[in-house]
Amino acid sequence: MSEITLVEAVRLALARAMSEDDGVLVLGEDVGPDGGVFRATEGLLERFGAERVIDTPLSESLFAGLAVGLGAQGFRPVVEFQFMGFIYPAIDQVLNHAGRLRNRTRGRLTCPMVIRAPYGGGIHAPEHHSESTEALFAHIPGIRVVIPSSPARAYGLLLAAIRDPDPVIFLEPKRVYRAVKETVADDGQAAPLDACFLLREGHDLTLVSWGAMIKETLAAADALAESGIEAAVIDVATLKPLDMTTILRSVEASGRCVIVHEAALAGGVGAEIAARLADEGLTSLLAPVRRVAGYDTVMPLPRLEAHYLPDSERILAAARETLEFA
Amino acid sequence: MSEITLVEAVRLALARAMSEDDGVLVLGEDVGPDGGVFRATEGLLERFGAERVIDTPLSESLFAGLAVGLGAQGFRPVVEFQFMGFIYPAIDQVLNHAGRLRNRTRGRLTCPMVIRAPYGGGIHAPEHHSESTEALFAHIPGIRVVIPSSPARAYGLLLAAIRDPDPVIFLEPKRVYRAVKETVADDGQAAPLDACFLLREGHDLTLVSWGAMIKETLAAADALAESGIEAAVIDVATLKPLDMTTILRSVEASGRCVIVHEAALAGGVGAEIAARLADEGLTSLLAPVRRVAGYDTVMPLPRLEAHYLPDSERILAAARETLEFA
Amino acid sequence: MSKVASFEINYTRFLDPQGQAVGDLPSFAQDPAALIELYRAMVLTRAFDAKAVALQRTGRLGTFASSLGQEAVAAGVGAAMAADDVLLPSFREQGAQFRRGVTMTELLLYWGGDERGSDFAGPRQDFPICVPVGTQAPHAAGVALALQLRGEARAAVCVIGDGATSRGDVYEAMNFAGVRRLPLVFVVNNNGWAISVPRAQQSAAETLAQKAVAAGFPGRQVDGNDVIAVRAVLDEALARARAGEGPTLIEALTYRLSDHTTADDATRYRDDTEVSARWKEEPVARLRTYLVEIGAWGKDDEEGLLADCDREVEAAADAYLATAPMPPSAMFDHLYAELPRELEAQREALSQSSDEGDISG
Amino acid sequence: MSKVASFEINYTRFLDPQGQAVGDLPSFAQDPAALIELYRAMVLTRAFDAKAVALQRTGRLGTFASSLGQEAVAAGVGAAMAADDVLLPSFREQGAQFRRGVTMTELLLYWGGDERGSDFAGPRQDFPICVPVGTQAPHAAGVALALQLRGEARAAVCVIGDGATSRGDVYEAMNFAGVRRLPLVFVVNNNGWAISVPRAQQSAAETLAQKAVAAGFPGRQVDGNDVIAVRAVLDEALARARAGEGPTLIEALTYRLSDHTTADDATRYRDDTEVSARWKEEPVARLRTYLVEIGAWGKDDEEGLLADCDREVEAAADAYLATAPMPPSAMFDHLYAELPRELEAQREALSQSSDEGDISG
Ligand SMILES: Cc1ncc(C[n+]2csc(CCOP(=O)(O)OP(=O)(O)O)c2C)c(N)n1
Ligand SMILES: Cc1ncc(C[n+]2csc(CCOP(=O)(O)OP(=O)(O)O)c2C)c(N)n1
Ligand SMILES: [Mg+2]
Ligand SMILES: [Mg+2]
Repeated sequence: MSEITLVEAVRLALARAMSEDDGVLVLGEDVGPDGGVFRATEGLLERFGAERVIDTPLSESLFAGLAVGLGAQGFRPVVEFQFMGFIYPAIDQVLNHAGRLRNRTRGRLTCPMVIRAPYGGGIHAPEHHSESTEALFAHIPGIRVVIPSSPARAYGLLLAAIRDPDPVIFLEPKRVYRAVKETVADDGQAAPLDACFLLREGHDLTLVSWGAMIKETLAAADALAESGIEAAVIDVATLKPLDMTTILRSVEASGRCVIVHEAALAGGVGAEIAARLADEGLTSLLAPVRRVAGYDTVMPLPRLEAHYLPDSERILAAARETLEFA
Repeated sequence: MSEITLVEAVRLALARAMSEDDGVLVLGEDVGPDGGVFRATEGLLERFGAERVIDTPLSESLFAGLAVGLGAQGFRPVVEFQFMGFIYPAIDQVLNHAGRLRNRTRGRLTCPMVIRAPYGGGIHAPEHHSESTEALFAHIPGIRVVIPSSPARAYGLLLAAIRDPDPVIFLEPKRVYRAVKETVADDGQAAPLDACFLLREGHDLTLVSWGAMIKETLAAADALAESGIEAAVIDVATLKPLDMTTILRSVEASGRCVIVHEAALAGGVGAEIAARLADEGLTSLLAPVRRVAGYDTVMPLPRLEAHYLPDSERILAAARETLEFA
Repeated sequence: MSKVASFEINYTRFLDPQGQAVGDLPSFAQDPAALIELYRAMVLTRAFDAKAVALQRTGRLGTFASSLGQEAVAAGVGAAMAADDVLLPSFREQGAQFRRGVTMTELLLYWGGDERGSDFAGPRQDFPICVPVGTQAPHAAGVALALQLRGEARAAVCVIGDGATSRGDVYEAMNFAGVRRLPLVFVVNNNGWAISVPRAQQSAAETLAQKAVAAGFPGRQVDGNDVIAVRAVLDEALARARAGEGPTLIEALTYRLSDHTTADDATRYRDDTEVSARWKEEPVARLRTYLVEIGAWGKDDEEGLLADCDREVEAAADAYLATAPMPPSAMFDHLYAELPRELEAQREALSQSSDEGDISG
Repeated sequence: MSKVASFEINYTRFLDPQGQAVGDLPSFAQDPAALIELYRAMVLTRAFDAKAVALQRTGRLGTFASSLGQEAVAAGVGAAMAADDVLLPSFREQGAQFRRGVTMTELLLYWGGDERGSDFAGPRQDFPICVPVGTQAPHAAGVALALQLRGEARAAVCVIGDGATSRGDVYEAMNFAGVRRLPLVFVVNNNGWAISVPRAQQSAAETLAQKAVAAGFPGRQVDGNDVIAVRAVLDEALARARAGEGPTLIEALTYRLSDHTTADDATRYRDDTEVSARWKEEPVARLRTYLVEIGAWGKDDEEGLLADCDREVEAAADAYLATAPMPPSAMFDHLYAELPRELEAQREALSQSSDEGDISG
């Protein structure tokens, strides 16, 4: 057991899944000798061979459909999209096929597949490399959307995603790839795909977030704690299906909620959470549900990206307003 | 002035826009001699010629990008996707280019383009022909998403969309195409792209909807009126950007809101509206905000589709619960 | 300037439109029984199509895509494939599907709006009908890769239309198949039209077979109204695939004698004269003429066959019409392997509202 | 079996890797001044690339894609295009962009993370750099269609990489260009690699030029390290386009001597020996050798040119570094022609939080 980064945890989970199950394949651009542009697949080619670690042509429209075919044949393909900015040609296949195949064939054909992609901003990447568009997938029936925020959760959630019999979109916050280290036991333990993680207890306020924003959210919670305010921090982790039970329970206690995500505000996954609070949680709410999110603008290039991305200051400001609301 | 259907209104607006502006082009599959599979472009080829009414190869990944190039060159392409189920290959271009080109070139190149597509269920159509996925577009910055619900609004909104200097996704509820007739003056008057339509005043409850669900929603409002309850009915029409002012004003008065859409519940556009209510409208809310929507399942084939689609019964049930909440 | 590469596209035909053999027939076709089997398959398909159209016209079936005039493509594909090959059809290959064990009742259920129609009791690995044009091509590449990785001597067959050849994902699948030398046969069912768009407006390529040139594997043309040629060319391509020699693209030249679907009215965009000319080349009469000429088929055979087909089709239609719809909550079945807790409330709500409300499909 | 179509791909080269003319040069190349102009363009591009890499290495620029070794493709494209043609580049055609009037400062701003870098003061209709591989091909088809519809004798040039040829949207754009005979030239900047994926794994097609066969228009190969050949083949293709004869695809064979970008480490996946072998074919020395041999270039010219390039590049870098970032609220500018009311509150919030908070880009 050693301290590893999130990207190392991804690699560890991939290797674990591949060694446990011969049907697990890794496909994508530059996943072979290069080991992936973020090195998430480094060493897998050497260890598992070119039959299981497959460098594909530059064909994103193909990838998800290829995985559907492999999945229907009983393989468990894990396809890497190099950046989320290049994942959109896959939506057609995910929506029209991967998420439906089991249902439309009444369980005859299934798609045990994982689509992995680094996503999000904060690393001064080139144009189209920093967006967060998880909401596009979270609206699609029949699939799961999972976002880890720490090395340990990345390991457990990715194992779960690969073992899951249905399609999973697994989005990795690249800003966190190397930002933190954590002890991760390579014990093959999967994390649940139907539950949020309560990272911090607190009865004054509920902060809900995922991905790279967890760090900012925890920082805000720390700052609040200094002034005696105890904020619960929930890492949603699985955005679809959404574990509202955990969120509702926390908000029942706190009465106040701030949701934080990097993606553009309008129609982000925060909207769904807030909408559920406006329905099932309304009677608990003591203050308006605030969302701290990216603006509804094009994600700016690096010179302005820090102004776009929510940070602990903005979270704190929203939290304070929420707490002061009476 | 005569009574026309929604699809005729679409055709009228297309013809009007084409006769007013030589730069308006119509492109898509079967838009030429066939006049579109729903006949929305019928007669345009004869009237405006093959240079302006262009049958394309079966290449949906191309369409939006083609429109970007045409738009950048000063044309105003109107591209028909035959059904919304086949629009997904366009998301890449809409998100990565159409919605960004103006911003990323600081106004140098722009995309005055319209993507039209019939959408929604209720006509017993084949697989993949009945989905409602407007939420995927409503999350994309830099574009507009517009859905008419009546012939007159279809005419005015489509004219506005074509004249608009930015990309517009224009989704036509095919269930309404021939369901109602309305007097529409071909007067070239555009409807606003930044305002909801208040179809019915009412202070007891606010019903918010769009597209084919407007009919069901109005029917529910009628039924409520019979028991003395006055429900406001708002046709959102432009889902992005969203005119929350009108919705908030109504909910301030009524304190109760039910949102109705055909699309799957989770992450539908109803979520954004409810989320805004949970924030800016919270203090007005006297009851939980209910959403009556499609289930988070794959849209079933025709034999079960009526069970999937919200209808006035379901709306009424939710409305009654909302009204009874104390 | 120097030449660095060159390519050619060849065309295969054994029976001309008049049902006359041009050159020697392939060996399988020396046996009249084999030809009669192909003939029966085509006639059955035509009977099915007619029945399905009739059901649609009388409000008892949804939109339906007839394969009238194209029966030889499906029959040839169906006959050439081994049982353990995998078929990834478009939506006009019912003839091939029947041969593979998909039942008529299943396909009627499908077009009648019931998901159970894609739960084939027969060929469990075959893909269901694919409506979004060409999107089954990536699946075919995935299936073929699976077969290859397992080292099995099986092949996948992906049938697409002429219109589908313009789709980028079809091209991507072909290109990938070339790179990996996949055991995959692409059949382009070129019926001259993609709804109202004629072949010439679909691509400036002289043949659709040459789409394979871009992907680095052989492409060939075949007379798609000559079931012997279709079967023979498929046989060769499947043998290549099974032998690890990689993919083949086969362009079968045929003609859509029917409307695009029951929702279409082809008179809006094509001349009747074109259609009547093409009736002279249709595959069923062509093979029948040949069979009759070689003395392998007669009036009684024909009458018996038509009666058989009629019986079979009627029985299938009856079974379809007698199948009650699934309960509404079935839409939550098979959504995931296990329904997420989150969705239980929705299923519950549906069950309630569908019991209470007055909603009939 | 009968042959129904055949195709060939030809290859053009005028200067061999040793800088020796093979056969007669095209007429423009008889004029040393024209060749010197091409040479200057290549040297300037190389100087710019070196500077940009240096800026990146010292933390003053974002990820950058050098065109080291590929300068002839960009120079040839830039020289062949008319000012009123429209360029739709990928992200490695800075040499062509400079020639068209894009400034070095603009491109540095772009790679430095500032949108103003795509607001070209010079070629107003040219498209900006395109990062999502191949997605500019549909734009190019749209631009070319616009030029055609207006009946203008102008052409669009779309440059893509070898990797991009595997993209479905590139294929769809090519197929459409073929159908409409668009005034469009596709240049495949085949540098042998798509990051770590070698050309052979990208497609089984023997040449990338033959991708055009699938779209029904001519494809040809050219020595992409021979700027004379690139320019000559482009000239012909552009003339064809302007004359209404339709699109051409040109595969320029070159080699990426640098890492893919500054974020890449090519030693992970390719042998140094391959790279050193390819250094012997690089375009700048090749043309210089020829110029020196015909007496059109000397040591002083070279020194002068290098000094000029250096000055120009440094000045551009200084101007870039001196450009202050836009105010944060600029992200709301040019989002729509007019900012929707709905978004005013967001812009307001941003202005407030960026004044208050401690956020530096
Ligand atoms: C991606 C997609 N776009 C559009 C449609 C609507 N549509 C159904 S069939 C068809 C034409 C298909 O033509 P072709 O591939 O030649 O097959 P055919 O119908 O002639 O058998 C179209 C445009 C669709 N089903 N899928
Ligand atoms: C659609 C898409 N997928 C992946 C990437 C990541 N990526 C950037 S460049 C590149 C390789 C491009 O190869 P090629 O087309 O040969 O151009 P080159 O970089 O060699 O000039 C990849 C995979 C991208 N930018 N866009
Ligand atoms: Mg066809
Ligand atoms: Mg390359």
